[in-house]
Amino acid sequence: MSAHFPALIVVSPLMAAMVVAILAWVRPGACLPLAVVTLAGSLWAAAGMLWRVVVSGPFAYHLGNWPPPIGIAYQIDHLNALVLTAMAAVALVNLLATWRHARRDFAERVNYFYALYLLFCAGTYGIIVTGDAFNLFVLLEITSISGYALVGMGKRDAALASLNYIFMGTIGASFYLLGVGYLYLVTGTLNMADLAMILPRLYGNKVVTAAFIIAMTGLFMKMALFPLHGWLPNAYSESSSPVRSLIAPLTTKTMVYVMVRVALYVFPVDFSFGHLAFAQPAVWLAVTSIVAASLMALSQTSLKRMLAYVLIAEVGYMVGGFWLGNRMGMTGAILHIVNDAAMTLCAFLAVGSLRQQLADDSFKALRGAFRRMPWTMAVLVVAGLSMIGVPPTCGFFSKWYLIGGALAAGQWAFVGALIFSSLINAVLFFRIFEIGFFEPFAASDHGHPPDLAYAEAPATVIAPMLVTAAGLVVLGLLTGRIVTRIIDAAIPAAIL
Amino acid sequence: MNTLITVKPLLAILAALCLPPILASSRSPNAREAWTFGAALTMFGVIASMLPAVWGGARLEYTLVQVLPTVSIAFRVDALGLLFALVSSSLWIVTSLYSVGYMRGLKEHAQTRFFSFFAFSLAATVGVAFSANLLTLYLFYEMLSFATYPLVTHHQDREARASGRKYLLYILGGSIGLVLPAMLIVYHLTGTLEFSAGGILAGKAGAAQLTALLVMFVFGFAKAAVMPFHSWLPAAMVAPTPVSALLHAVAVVKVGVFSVVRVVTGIFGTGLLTELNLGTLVATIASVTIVAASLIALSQDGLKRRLAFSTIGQLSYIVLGAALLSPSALTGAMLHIAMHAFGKITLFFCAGAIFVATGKKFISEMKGIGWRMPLTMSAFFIGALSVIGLPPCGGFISKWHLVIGALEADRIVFLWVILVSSILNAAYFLPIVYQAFFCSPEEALFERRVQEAPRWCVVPPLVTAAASVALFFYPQPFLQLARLATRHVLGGF
Amino acid sequence: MKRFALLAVLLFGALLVYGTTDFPDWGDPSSPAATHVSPHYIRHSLEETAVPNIVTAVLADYRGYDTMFETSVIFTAGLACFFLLRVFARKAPDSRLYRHRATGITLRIEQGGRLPEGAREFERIDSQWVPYDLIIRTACRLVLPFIQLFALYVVAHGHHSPGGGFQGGVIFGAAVILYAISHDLRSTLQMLPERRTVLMSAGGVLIYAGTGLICLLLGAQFLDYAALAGILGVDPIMARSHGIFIVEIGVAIAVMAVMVSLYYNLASVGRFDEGL
Amino acid sequence: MTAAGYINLIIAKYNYWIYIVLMCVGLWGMIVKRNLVKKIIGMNILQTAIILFYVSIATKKGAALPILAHHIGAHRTDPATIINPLPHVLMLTAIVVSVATLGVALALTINIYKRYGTLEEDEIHDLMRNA
Repeated sequence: MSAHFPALIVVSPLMAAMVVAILAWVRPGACLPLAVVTLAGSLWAAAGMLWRVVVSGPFAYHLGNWPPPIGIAYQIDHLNALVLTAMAAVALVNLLATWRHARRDFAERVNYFYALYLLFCAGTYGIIVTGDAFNLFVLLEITSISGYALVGMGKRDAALASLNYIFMGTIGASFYLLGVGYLYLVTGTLNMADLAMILPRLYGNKVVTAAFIIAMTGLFMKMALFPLHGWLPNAYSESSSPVRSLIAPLTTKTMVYVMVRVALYVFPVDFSFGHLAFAQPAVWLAVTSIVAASLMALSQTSLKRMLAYVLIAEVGYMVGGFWLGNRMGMTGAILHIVNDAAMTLCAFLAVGSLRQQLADDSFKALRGAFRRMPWTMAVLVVAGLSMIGVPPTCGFFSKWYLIGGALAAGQWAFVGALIFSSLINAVLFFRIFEIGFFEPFAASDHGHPPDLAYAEAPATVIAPMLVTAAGLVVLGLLTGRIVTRIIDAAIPAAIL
Repeated sequence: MNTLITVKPLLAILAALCLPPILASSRSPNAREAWTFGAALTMFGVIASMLPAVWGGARLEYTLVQVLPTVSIAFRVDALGLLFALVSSSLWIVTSLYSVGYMRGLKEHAQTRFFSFFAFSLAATVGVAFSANLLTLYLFYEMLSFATYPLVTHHQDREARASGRKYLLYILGGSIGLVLPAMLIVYHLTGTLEFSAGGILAGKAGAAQLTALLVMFVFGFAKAAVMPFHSWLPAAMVAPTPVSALLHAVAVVKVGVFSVVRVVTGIFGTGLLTELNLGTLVATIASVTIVAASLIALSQDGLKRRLAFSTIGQLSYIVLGAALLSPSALTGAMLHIAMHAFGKITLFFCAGAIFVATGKKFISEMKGIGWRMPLTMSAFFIGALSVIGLPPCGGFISKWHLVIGALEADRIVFLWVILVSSILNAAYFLPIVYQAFFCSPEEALFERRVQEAPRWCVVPPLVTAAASVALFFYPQPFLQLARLATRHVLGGF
Repeated sequence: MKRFALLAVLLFGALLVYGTTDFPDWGDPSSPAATHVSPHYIRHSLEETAVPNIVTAVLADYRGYDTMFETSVIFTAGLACFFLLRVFARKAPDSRLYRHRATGITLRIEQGGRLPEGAREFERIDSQWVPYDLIIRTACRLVLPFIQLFALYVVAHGHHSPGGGFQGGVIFGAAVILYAISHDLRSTLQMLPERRTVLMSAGGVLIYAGTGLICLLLGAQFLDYAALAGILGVDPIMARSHGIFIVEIGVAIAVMAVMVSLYYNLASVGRFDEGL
Repeated sequence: MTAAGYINLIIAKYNYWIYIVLMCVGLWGMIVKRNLVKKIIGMNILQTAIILFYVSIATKKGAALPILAHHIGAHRTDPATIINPLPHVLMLTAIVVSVATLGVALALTINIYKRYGTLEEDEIHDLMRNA
């Protein structure tokens, strides 16, 4: 059975989604357990593939038994096995942590929420494992459409936010599709490995250059790189908390992964980094993204919007790190895909819990949060420290590689932007912690602060959150192993 | 030199690190305090048990986890680290006693949180002391920054918030803005972060780059409170006194100077600094801080603030000693970590005892207090003598070495700096003691009736004062460690 | 905004023009796209899958995995509309309208009241009701069977002529929608209840994915229809042809059901009482 | 290049020029129009332009539909005489995707109309600001 993991990891959530849609009419109580079991199975399969890749190297799966490029092939290698495992873990933990919130937010439609959730995951897993450029587009659309629906079912202005998300997302996906079409036009193939073999003959071709730029622009739009980030803050802040903590860790990170995949394994490395003068502008774009998003984050008055902007800055980290073009920066970018997924999940889970218990997540509502919800706030503190980049949390280590790579490449602006963003993050998070810790003030100085009702979330919500928070530290401590055993093998030898 | 692989350094850290979960689960105050003592004693025991091996010239190592391909989180116990760890852990025991008296005496809130974060801070301090490389040091340095934040802001009022902000601004700004890039540059240049006796930077970078790096490190370790990165320390005095006593006279600030000493000796190497004459630069910065801080201290009326400025000055003695790069100066610097710790903690304990007993914070309100609290003020007197550097107190030994070191290095200017500042020290400490005991009855603000603070607030300063005196007569444990460390640093094994 | 848009659009257009100058000529049979992978399909699809319609063979077999997700996209869209629009807390309408069949007199019953079940001489009508045009109604009823029959033909004959599951499913769905437009939503829902559309749409995709899963359970790769040879009792190449037919049926069911479900939700704004 | 050269270029690729125009029209509509339904129409034009592009790739001058008669032996089929089936397959998927996107977009538009009572973006923003 384990030989079929590449197909099963995508097909099982897909089929489970159909079954959940049927069960919703027949036996509603069975939907949640089925979803959880399926996601746990996916995680198991992902971990199994990661193990296999580490032990015996990359392997392929030919769907329908047609050899590529005739048919569609899945290619499991170090890069996607790692990302896949991270995403599968995030999806499972998020469902475990937020099903209570989902029940409250979605009421009768909660079972359809599970079905869409599974579809979203199936699409995301598929994007990560696929080795076919067009198949990626189809899976991307599954993820996107289920994502639009999930976002659109949020509070207040969610529908409008979701529609804008559709517009930007569709332009992004269409650009990607157009880029793939350009490549097909000049190569006649859609298989990524085959493309990588053919493209070196076509360096001077303007079509290839245009394809690269169009596809990258599309991906930048999908990953919300400044200044194409417009859809993200509203989409994330208007959606309901279970959706937010699913989409925030998965969407942008998956798109960064796609960028890495396309720039390293579809286009030859010397094309992406040598032939085209794309790397330097991309780094500058990333620097602008980091600085601008950090500044915009400062002016937000609610936690989730602030985090949304922090997220945009993090996208800049990954894009910039990747386009530094050296091994260290790229290691940092790939590591940050995993780490950022984990810390975004951690932060948004905490925010979701706060919002559920305090019914509001403006900064004012956080007064006394440390006394009212100590565990949730502890989780938020860990997430915050990780985003600031404090060892031994994982955020420090990816930043380590990113800054190291920038130093090696002599990109001082990127070094400055990373340090700046760390400091801004410190300000952002400690501003929140201050409100939660100090306010409301005691009547007199040195008096005892007023007593507040204990309002912690139930243990079933807290436990997955604590696991995530612990995961941030464990990931950080495992950095050495992840880098030497997995990421080193994931980066082509041509990158020095 | 032989190297032993042992888990002891990790055990010492875990002794403190395991405490918060235990405290969180125990509800009764007595159990909480018993556990705290248990942890403090265990930690001290583990650290003391490493003494014979280190005296014997051995080095204890333990690698926890290979966290980056070429850098690991690893511990190495050498003479310098052990000296610092020994001071911190022994004083934690005394401070725990004192905390019980102080916190109960003032009926402070959130005592569980207080003791938990206190333990965190100590774990981080010992972690810094035992770090084998710059990354591990940075890790524990940052851990200490965050662990002390809830202690500094313990009162949770507006003043605490303002101080907390200032504290984080300086400490985090320094560590993220300066130390982190500096560390990465070092890694980029050398490919390693391991502390080694001769330094790792020799021949890897030009003079200008090295100067910039050194400045980044010296200011970036803002806990060392080198001017102009000092003003968080007076602000942090809003913390409860046990925090000021152990953390802001011993653990936190000494972590700052310890880090500077480590970087100067282990990353740059004394040879390289001498060659480029960079020692003078740091020594000059330190001298300015010493004199300026002492002058400012003269004008402070708040007792704790005066002590804080005194600390700023004294810390720079250590930086100065390290920067002079001569054997005696290095020995003196390392000794001063210990000697100043015992002296200054006594002074803070006394300040706290006065506050618990009378509620007074300002020096001008303390005329004649010696009659009411004779034991406390006697301890204060001894502590002051030690900090000024007069016999028969431990402070004399370290200053003596510093003076000799300045002569050895043939830097008479710095000799004068030390002497002038000692006079200034005397000028801001002795009047307090004088007014406490020798003011006329009309001037005295207190009745002549002995009414000391609670027992657990009085015994600790007496213990540390006695220790200060004892260290004058028996400086051997620390002196030997400091000499070993100096030999190691200067490369003569 | 307009200037910025103009700039963006022009830049984008310029990029496209730049790329297009290096395009192979339109309709050039020696372009890379026409010479690398696609000749394999043209030369070998018949012998490998026994399906004369190459598009069908590529769609459902060579790139059958894509098509499974394509069907899932349709399903996702149906589910998404349902999720976004469906009104669950259905509150009874303030008033109901009944029309006397013989005379055309309309009754309005307020405050949630309704006529007794047995009152056959009255029919319930929508608030926006217009008198049915007899010609439209009758004509629709007449053509509907033919449309549906044609839909089945398109599905079944997809191996040999343009067509297949998607096209047939859409035509079938259109037939149902035509009925709903010419009559009303209420009577359509009686014929094809909402519950059935959801079950059919999920079931259609499950047929597709399940076929693939059976192949996998029989020891072959996912969606390798040749593995079905044993079950179907034919040789592996015909098994591929049959396999394609099975999944096309699944696609047709799913597409039909989703089309209808989309119409229900969009037309009644999720209330499932009155439609267009 | 001479004028004749340009004309040749334009004629040889004329399908491709049309898709570029369509694509720009769609993009323009999505960015500039303030009515949400018009934006959705722009989105559809954009997607359709890509379909036109792909289908144009498939064409071969004078070639037949990709449906074979049973009796034609495989070895006798010359790829140049039959148009490329692959882009058509891909575009079936793309059509489905654009239909699906359209469905969801319309569903959201209905919800937006329910909430704000208008589909003009400017009016919606005014409403949001005043709320």
